[in-house]
Amino acid sequence: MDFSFSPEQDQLRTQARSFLEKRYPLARLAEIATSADGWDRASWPELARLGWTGASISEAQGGAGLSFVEEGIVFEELGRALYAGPYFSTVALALPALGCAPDLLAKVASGAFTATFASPAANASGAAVDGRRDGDRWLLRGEADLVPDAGLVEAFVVPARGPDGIGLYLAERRDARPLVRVLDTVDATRRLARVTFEDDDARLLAAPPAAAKIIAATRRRALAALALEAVGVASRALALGVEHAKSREQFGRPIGAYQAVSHKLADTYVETELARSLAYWAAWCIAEDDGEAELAASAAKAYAAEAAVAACERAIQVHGGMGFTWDHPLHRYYKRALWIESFDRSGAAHRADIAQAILGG
Amino acid sequence: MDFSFSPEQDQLRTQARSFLEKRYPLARLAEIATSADGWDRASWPELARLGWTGASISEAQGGAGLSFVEEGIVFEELGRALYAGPYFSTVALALPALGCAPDLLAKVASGAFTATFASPAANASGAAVDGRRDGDRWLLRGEADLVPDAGLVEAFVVPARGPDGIGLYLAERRDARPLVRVLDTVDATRRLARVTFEDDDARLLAAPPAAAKIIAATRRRALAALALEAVGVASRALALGVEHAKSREQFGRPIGAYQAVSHKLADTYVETELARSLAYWAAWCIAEDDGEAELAASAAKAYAAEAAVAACERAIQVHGGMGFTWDHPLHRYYKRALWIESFDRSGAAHRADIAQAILGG
Amino acid sequence: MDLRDGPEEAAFRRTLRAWLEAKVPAGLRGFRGWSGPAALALGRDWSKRLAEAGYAGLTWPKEYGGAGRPWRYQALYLEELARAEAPQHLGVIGLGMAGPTIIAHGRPDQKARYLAKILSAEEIWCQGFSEPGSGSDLASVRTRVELVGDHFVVNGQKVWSSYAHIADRCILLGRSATTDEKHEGLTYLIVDMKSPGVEVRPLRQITGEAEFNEIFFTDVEVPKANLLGEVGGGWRVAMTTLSHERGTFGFALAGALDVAVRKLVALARERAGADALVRDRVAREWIDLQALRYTNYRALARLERTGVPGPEGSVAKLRWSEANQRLTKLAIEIIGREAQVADGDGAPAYWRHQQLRSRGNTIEAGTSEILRNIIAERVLGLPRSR
Amino acid sequence: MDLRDGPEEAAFRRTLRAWLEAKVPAGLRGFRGWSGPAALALGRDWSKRLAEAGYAGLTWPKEYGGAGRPWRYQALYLEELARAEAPQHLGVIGLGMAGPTIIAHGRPDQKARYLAKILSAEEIWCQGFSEPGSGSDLASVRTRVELVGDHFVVNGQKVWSSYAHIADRCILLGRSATTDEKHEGLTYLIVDMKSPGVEVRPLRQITGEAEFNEIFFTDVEVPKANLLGEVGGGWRVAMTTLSHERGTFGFALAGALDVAVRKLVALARERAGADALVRDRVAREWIDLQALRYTNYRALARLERTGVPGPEGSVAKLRWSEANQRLTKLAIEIIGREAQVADGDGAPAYWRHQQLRSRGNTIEAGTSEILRNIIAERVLGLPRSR
Repeated sequence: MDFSFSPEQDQLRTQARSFLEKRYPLARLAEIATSADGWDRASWPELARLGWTGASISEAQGGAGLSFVEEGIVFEELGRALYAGPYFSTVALALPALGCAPDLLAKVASGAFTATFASPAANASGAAVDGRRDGDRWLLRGEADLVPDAGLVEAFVVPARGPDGIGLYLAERRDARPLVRVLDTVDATRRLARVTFEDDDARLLAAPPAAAKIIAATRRRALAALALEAVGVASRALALGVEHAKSREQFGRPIGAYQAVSHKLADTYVETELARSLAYWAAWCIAEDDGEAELAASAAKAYAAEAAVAACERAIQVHGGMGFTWDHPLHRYYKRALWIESFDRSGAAHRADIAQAILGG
Repeated sequence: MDFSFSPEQDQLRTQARSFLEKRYPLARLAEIATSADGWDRASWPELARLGWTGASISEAQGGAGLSFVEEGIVFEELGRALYAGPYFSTVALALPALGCAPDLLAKVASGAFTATFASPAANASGAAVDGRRDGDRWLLRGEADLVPDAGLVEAFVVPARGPDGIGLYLAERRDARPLVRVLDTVDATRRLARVTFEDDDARLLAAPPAAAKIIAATRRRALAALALEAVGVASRALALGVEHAKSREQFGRPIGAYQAVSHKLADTYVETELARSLAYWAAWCIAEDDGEAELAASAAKAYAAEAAVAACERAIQVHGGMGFTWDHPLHRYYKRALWIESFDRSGAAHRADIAQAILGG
Repeated sequence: MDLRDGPEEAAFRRTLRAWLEAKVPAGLRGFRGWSGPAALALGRDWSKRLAEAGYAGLTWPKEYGGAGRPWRYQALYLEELARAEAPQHLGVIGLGMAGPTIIAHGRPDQKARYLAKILSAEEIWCQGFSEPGSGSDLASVRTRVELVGDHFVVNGQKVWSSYAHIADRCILLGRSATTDEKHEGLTYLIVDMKSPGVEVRPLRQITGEAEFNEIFFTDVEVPKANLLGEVGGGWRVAMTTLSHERGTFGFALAGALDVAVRKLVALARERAGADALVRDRVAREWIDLQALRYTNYRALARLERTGVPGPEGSVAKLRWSEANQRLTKLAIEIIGREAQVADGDGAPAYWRHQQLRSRGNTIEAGTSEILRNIIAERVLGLPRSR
Repeated sequence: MDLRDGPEEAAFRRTLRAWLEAKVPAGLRGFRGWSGPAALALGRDWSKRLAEAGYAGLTWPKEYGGAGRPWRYQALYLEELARAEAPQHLGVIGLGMAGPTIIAHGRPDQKARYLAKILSAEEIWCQGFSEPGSGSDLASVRTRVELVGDHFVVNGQKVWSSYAHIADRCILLGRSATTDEKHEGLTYLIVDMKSPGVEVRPLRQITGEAEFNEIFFTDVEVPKANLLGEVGGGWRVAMTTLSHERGTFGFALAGALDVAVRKLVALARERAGADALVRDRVAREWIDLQALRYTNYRALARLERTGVPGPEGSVAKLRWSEANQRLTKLAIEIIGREAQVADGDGAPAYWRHQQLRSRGNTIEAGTSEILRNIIAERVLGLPRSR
């Protein structure tokens, strides 16, 4: 029984924090969010060099041979820095399916390959895409919607209905195919897109019924990753709120001396710590393939997303009018928190799953 | 459009407040609650003399010929004073059915007659009591549970299943029949009892289908009356909390100077005022037999009960350890608030009814 | 106590409702803000029509061009406007704040000069109270007002000023002297927004829109005649402005909430009809709306009896803001992931905008923290928390 | 990071679980308080058995009769105790507060005199800190401690003292001098509860039970040898007592919450299995429990690394108290009107008692307001709010 990080893991966090703080000071957030791609593309090889893209890929395949616990540390720190880029898509959403294509893992580790998961609603496990065999190729036809980072990646992992049921396919992006229409979404740092397949070439990664297992594992990873990201978002919002409460004066005192402010921030601290505990628990369960992984991931995502939203809302309130302006970075954290909350399903839906597990019925 | 009380109504309130404050200072609450009956029986003729028991009974029948709005003022003030006695039972629960027996109305107005409503669960509209004709008499058999003030009253209005469906019967208490077993309940100022009928004599007040209408009207009155009572409870709890926050010092200042205390009390004030508005709306609807009466009574009861519970909880918290002791009067207010909340059904059930009305489905 | 309209009220409501049904321009129904010159032209025209039909200045005395009606008519007016999803008169700052302040503190020549043009929307007003350094703490304003010869010179910065980008005049609270008691030494001026040295910069919000503005004053000359009240007596004048803001403010808020709850009910019916959790939350919002509505009626009765707005204005603002935040969030939860998409005319984009905008509700026009202070101190008599 | 028990931990847990299954007396399972002489006799016997089996003072150094184990064993012990619904050792004040304070500040003769009897439950301790006038503000205690010849004389009143009605000794914080800085001038004594002039009066709570006591001290003579620390140095000693209280307090709370959630789940299954609102709320409580549990594990890892309890103790107390209030209320809501009945052995009376009792949770052992202050000031570094 030891719920603490190893010195190596602590070091990974320190490294991540310091790299991201230097490279992405708050002042740069607006620039990146309003850029054409919404991504500082030059950062990707560096993320690979730091060992983050291949953290859980085996050393034989060019990775670091670590686990989801280490990836979790990276997710939390990327959330804290509001990193925009296909790390979540590649490492949380695509990696489980890419495990079926060992040739690609080395490319992920080296930073040469990014991908996302293109399901009909970016979260459902069903499929509105059809896969059809054409000689020794597979062709995909159909539409996936609200696909994260679709405009940024080289390939799509696609759950599609083939002759024997739902399989997982890989469609690489070539000659502007498949068609990607990036939508105007609230969180400009993690955009969503509609992806249309019109007999686009694909490679079968996993046939049914193996595909279903990978889809379930993908969902658990995604939920846990977002819980960790939410913890990063919440703790940054808390830090901004605390900083402001110490320096802003009204009626001759720093506003942090008023309990209406300080107790709000104390509540954010408490909820962030509880969310952190749940998120680390979920990360460990996933790393160990523990039997509680599904429940832990659901609980962590539901709780941490709501905690992050509340943390940002309280931070905005503490900042007063200033926190409500476009120029202040807080709204970008808030919008990411709302993005996380909306992914997969609402907290209420996760709680319904948990109730099912503990109450039956 | 005038949502204010008339000078006569204001005067009624002033009279009620001053009578009750003099007669029932906080210091007397424990004495009454721990007495055998839990009721200062000598007060009843005075309530009658003040015109409260007959407020809405016509002048021809010895009443004041006023409306439920005036009764509402009395309910609110009785709640504020935590009056223990069968006013709620007689005036809210029994009076609609007693309207079918004009001879009894004069006795209610004069204070010579009290009654309660004995349904199977003190709130359901069904019946677990059977009524059977025996010559020119009716005999009741069955059990009613959680009947308010059953140990105090002279008679029971009983919904019972007769040959043609559910009717309303009046069973007067004679020679220790029907059998009343007063339960050990949390709120000692409004006790509940199990009432067992074993071929006890009764008089038919309303046959089906008229009885159903009276039962529905009784429920509306009861909900509105309890909403008003809850407002009285909440405002007294608020007053106690404010008083304590002004005088109790910690760290060299009155605790009311800390926002953790003052904002709690401000929230109680806000919720109490909103509850008051809903309760007065419901009272007016009932007095005018308005089409919105049912919705208003449900909304007011659901909201005011929860507001009163929260008001007491905040007041206890503001009082610290002292508010948690048996000797402090706050717990008696709290227990009444919980009693009110549990009557009929929970706030969630009322909200489900309201959702049905506005959302359909 | 009678919750029904009296005969005269019913007639007023009937006439107004019919008038609104006939006259509200399609482009203004359910509008989101006076941005863009086209909307602005429509807005000026709409305001002029409202004035011509007698709906501007309903409670202003007749001698100043108002209708001289009791407060209840302003309440009825706001209810019907909300019901029709019609925009308010463009000159709300003039009608609700500047005008009543001029009526209370202005000289006859000031009344003659300004009041009629407020009603007709010929001149639009804005408010110059808040500053970057003084949000909740109004008495700490630092914009300098110096008397130099026959005019005042104004230097400083104001913020959170609605309508400033289209306004002709500004009611400004500035500091004319440094005093120990910071409520003294304040001076209240009427500033011509076309004066040299006035610069308005729109302030972009979390929604991406710019509904508020910053105003920069650099050596702006203001004629002595534009002084309202006394030099150094600005605090008292400003209090008149703020107390009028709270007069029937609650009705505008309950009106807006009424529209929002009706839209929420429609959304829930369409997308989450069977979800018990959604049903419970919708019912809560409906109950809260009724509670706010009837609290307003009680406030109105008191206002008509005493002439002084009660604490219900603070109650209404506090609860409306929190209700609006809750219900817009419920709406985006009902919509689900689709609410991430910001463009389009449908429910997702509408509710997303409303939800983001709602975060300002607990900050603008008195933060929830300050409102709770006001209730604790002025209503409950608790000691000052600062 | 490994959330599984290590081999030694697993063995400890297995042994303890089996021992508890065999040894917990029926009359003590799920007990509600040490009231009545029969329960008390059972409790003393039970505590002695715990001590004999080596489960008292798990983290105390071996030289003082403890097991000298790392903190995790105390956590395991509390988890298993909760799981078995077994009562704690009767001498929790001695084991968790008085003992560690004596170990830290006591003289050798004091250690020899008191520690062993704490472990064996031969002597039960209580705490004399809170006073009617000083609840949250401990440094304002007014109980007088005067040195007269070779003994101290104590006069004053203490309140909220659990176990005082059965206690042999009391750790008392009193005022020996009036000083400008109120944290100075405090003195910490060990008082024999059998001394003349000590009077204990049970304090009846909202539930009707008397779990706490008032203690009145009238000219009570305390030998000089019973001084802990220095005269005037009591504050520092008291801080040791309180910091130890927070050591593995969180585990006891999470254990209690675990039992409560399991009972809630059973109740909901039985009475409200299909109610979506109840299901959502039960799931929330289950999630909160896991959050508290794993926060405790993080706190434990930190405590073992640094030896100092982190802020998680305050977090756990704050959240447990609110969770317990919410879930007991949910239970009585599920039960409905039947929960008005106070007598009987069934679910209604049980949950009603728990629900009323829970109102004290946010007050006792540090009010929620003080805990939020502590987090704001000590963890977040915000300015003092007082």
